[in-house]
Amino acid sequence: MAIRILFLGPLRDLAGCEEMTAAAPLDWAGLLKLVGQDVAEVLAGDRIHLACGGRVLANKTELSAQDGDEVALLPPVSGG
Amino acid sequence: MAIRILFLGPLRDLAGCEEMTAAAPLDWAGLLKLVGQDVAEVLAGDRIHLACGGRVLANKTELSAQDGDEVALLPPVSGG
Amino acid sequence: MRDIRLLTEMFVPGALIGPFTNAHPGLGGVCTFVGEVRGDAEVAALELTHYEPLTLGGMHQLADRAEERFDLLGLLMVHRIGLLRVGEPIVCVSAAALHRRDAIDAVDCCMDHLKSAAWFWKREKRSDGWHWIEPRDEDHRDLARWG
Amino acid sequence: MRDIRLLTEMFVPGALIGPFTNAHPGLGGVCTFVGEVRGDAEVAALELTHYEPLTLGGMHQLADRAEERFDLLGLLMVHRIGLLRVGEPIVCVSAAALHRRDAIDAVDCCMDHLKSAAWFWKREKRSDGWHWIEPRDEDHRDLARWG
Repeated sequence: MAIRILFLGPLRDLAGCEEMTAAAPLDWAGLLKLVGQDVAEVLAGDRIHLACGGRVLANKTELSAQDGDEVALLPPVSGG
Repeated sequence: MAIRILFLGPLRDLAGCEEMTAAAPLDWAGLLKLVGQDVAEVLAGDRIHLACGGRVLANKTELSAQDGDEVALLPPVSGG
Repeated sequence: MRDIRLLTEMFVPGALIGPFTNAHPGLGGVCTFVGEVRGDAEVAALELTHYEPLTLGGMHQLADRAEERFDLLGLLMVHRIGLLRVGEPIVCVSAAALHRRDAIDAVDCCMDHLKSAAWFWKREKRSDGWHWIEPRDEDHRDLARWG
Repeated sequence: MRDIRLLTEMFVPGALIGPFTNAHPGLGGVCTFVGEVRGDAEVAALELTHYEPLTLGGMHQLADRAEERFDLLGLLMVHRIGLLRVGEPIVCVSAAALHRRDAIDAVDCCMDHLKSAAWFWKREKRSDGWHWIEPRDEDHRDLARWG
């Protein structure tokens, strides 16, 4: 098993795909390199949240994804 | 025709009746005399409104009821 | 669409809200409040009286102000009078709007006014007889929010 | 009673509110907000996506906070996902309480959070393709009211 990276909402347009796969382990620096420059730029800003293993990270730069983890990039939401 | 005086809500308990009749014309001083001391006391306070001919008076002491008018004593409301 | 009614008989809010909502195609949101006679072991019944020459006119004036203040597509305001039992609806206010803020605030505002600034008087029957109910201080504070 | 659901198919709010209300005998009031896909000549459809591992859990956390903050007898929170047409309900929040203030504020608070603090993303199909919708500044201001 590897790490699944998901692009939610409008990020999937920016990433050009809905998901990608990465080899474990994956940290913040590794993620920024993987996702391409456009996504990396907005990801570095404070409007994108990061979830790993079903939990939103309080500090996304502390990402430490292991084999089998799902990493989700969560842009600003709009429901209701 | 005379003037009908109505006691709304809790005022009907205080007045001991739901309505009474008065000879026209009727002004504020006349009303106070007519309704009995208990009602007159609360009526003089600012929690009781007065309607005459279907309109709430901005200044109840300016009451000037004519033959056929209905005068309503309106205590604090509670709906909903 | 404006629908203002005084009802002397038990009503079913859902039977009003469905048609009210459907009457406003294109709406963004509908907010509805239904007030019922609260269950209380002490209370056997509630009686609502009003002053007919003022009541319905006053509700229309309240609707005028709500429609002026909020951007509404429709406003429904239904109030019971007469004798009510626990569980029966007393009041139903519903507002349809393009945006939720207008719908929610309109309902909130109308309820505050119906509670302590409309021509209704309420008394409840307890084991020791009838008791008149006055608005609570909280009701007056709520009302004061709308200036 | 707490009833939190994510629905993938069209729903009829009235069919939820009736049973929800009846499940709380003794209540004083029920407030309900229903949000629908707003009619707009430009918009052909709306699509709501979510992040499944977070969405329902997040709605329950929101319900926890609402139940802590307001004195509620029951809370219903239903949100659509998937493809929706104009006029279809997107969201329905209903709160039952002894007093109207708790019911109205709980609905208001939950709607503000669902609008701009729950894990949903919304885009609409216009003649020139799909457009993502972000919360308006007003939505953020509304949310900030709850601290």
